[in-house]
Amino acid sequence: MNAFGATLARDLRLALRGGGDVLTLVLFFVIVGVVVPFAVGPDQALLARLAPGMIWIAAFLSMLLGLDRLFRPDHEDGTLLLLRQADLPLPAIVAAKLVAHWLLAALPLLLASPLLALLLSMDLASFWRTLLSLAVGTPALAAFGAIGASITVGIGRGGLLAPILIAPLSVPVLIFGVGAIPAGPGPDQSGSALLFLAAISLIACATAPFAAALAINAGED
Amino acid sequence: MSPRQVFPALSLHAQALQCGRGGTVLGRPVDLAVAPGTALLLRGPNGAGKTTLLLTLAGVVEPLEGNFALRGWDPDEGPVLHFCGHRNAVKPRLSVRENLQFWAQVNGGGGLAVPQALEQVGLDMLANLDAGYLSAGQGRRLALARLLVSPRPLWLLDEPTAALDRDGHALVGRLIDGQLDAGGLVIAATHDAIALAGPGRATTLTLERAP
Amino acid sequence: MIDLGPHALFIVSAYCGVALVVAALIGWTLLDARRTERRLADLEARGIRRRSAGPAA
Amino acid sequence: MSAMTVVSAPKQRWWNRIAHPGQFVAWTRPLLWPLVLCTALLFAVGLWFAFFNSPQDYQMGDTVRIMYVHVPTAWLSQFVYATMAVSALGSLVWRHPLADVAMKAAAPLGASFTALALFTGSLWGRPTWGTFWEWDGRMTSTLVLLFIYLGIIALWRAFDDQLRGARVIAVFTLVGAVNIPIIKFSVDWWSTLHQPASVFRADGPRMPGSILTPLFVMFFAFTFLFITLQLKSMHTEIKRRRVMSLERRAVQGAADA
Repeated sequence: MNAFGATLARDLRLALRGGGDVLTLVLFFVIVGVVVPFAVGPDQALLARLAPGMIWIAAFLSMLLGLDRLFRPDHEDGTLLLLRQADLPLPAIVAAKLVAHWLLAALPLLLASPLLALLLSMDLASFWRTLLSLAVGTPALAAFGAIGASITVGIGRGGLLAPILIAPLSVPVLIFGVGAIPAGPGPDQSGSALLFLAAISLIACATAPFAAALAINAGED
Repeated sequence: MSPRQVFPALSLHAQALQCGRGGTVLGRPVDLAVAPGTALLLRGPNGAGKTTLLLTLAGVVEPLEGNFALRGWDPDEGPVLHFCGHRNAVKPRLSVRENLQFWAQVNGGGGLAVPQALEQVGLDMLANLDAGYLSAGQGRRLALARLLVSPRPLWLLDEPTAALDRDGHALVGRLIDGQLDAGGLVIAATHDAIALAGPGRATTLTLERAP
Repeated sequence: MIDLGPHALFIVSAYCGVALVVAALIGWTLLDARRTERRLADLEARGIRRRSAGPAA
Repeated sequence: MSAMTVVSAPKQRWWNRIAHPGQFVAWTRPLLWPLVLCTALLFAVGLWFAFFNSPQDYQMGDTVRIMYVHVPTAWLSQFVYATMAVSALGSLVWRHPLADVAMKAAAPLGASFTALALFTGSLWGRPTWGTFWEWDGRMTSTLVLLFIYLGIIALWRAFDDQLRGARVIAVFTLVGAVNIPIIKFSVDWWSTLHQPASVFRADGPRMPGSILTPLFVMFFAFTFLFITLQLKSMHTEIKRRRVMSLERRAVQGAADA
């Protein structure tokens, strides 16, 4: 298995064997969703209208939470420094870590979203649409997350800073993400929103590894 | 001993290389000429810039002034060096074998197979143990094993004998000898003496702190 | 003052806000400059000669 | 064996040597006072025009006078980010020591002008739109821009080693610069989607000459203000870096003694 596969397999093995890392993210996702009715009130119609936005906010927050695990452990035990001397250029290694991050942070949320849809009394049609927009949008969140994590890896207590940095960059993803779910009055532009979302995801996933590698190299050791 | 892996004749030359980090100048400008198949031992007090010099040669840190050149290595043959710093880059939750296999795959094997490399550094009995249980010295041996699984001409070692016992020192000597036999270069920053086979194989450079 | 019409309050408070922030910016820049120059003078007075080499002259 | 890889310190190209931080301070210090006078003059003329020599707008009456401050600050919030992006390129590609200093000095100024643009915008919105905050395209993207500025300032404060931090922050500045148009587009799309399009557009396309002149004068006044403050804080930043290296040297000296 070449270096790309090795990095991907190692990250997956570390997280799954690491006990509970994935589970905590899913729990956080569900809790953010469950808290909404307490704050907004149990009125079914209102919840149904808010549901797509709330699921997206829950996914957005829990992906921010999983950011610190991306580069910091490797930086602290010296692996990141050695990965620069690997057979594969650093952007490719970062791409492998990005894929692992999506599999560990975003995929579990997609699998857990039916539970939230049930709790927020979403109808089946808009649930499938939400799932689709999440699947298309979360790679962009993972890509921006990788950039944010690589920038703050060099800072001692930078863990809190990455979410602040990438929240503004993720505004378009949220807008088109929720926009891709047809809801309520007004012109139905969910089709075009989904296309914009896909475009942003593709651009982000294509450029993030290079930007992240550049930030890691610029950070020196 | 290590397989006869003949590297192209490689030599390292530096002219008035001034290293530093975060804008602070460390040590004095350094002139180096490391002939193929020889080792360079860096001595000097703490803070004399030994680690920074190694990081500069590894291309991680940028030299402030002067330059260094690696003659005899074609850049598109891939990475040329191994850096072995204070941190062993060992994942506690992976087993010893998995750790080494990862490095073999990432650095592109070609050297010793994983079991033989573990045997060389005396960790073959602990192959299935989680690396978290290793002692500092054993972790150091695992880091050294990484150098064996994917042969590279230039070794940059930062205190390789740290946390190692007496036969650990002998092991380091043997590994460096093996590398020099294969025509590679070794630059090691170390406080304790490293016993090499021949006297002529190692030159010593003592760095002092900046004035 | 000329008559600023019914919404005079908004106009005046806009300009006051701008004046306040600009004054704060200028004040902070000057304060920061003076403080750094004083620290620099102290350090150089204490005779810590900086080696002539080094990029950040 | 001709194959050889040479790694050398970034060779001091001619404009690196010329714009050496030390020389930069010496060369630009004489510029400071003329700039200050020029800014003061521009502001005086601008304010006089704004209040005493321009008509009311036929629709909005006197509230149009807020535009003389709102438009320049809004434009500056973009212009300062553009200068930061250019400095980021200079710092990453040519490793220019002054680029890091310029980038760091510009961030707080950009944030302040963006905050001013939002403040004056909401004050202008109250009489014209009836609410202090209107989620319209331009205002919202300015708000997001403010958060990017604050993120960059937080980054500068988080890095204890400024020299190493500069290039990492340059990467983020460039990533931000690439994303700003996307954000602007998505926010415009979003605001038109959710809001009936009949919102009253505050500044009509054609503005009579008498309104344009104060706008231009204030425009240059604010730009000169930015340039003056930018120069002054760059000088301070260069001195601060010298203080830090002297302090480190003092620590090393103490360790020797």
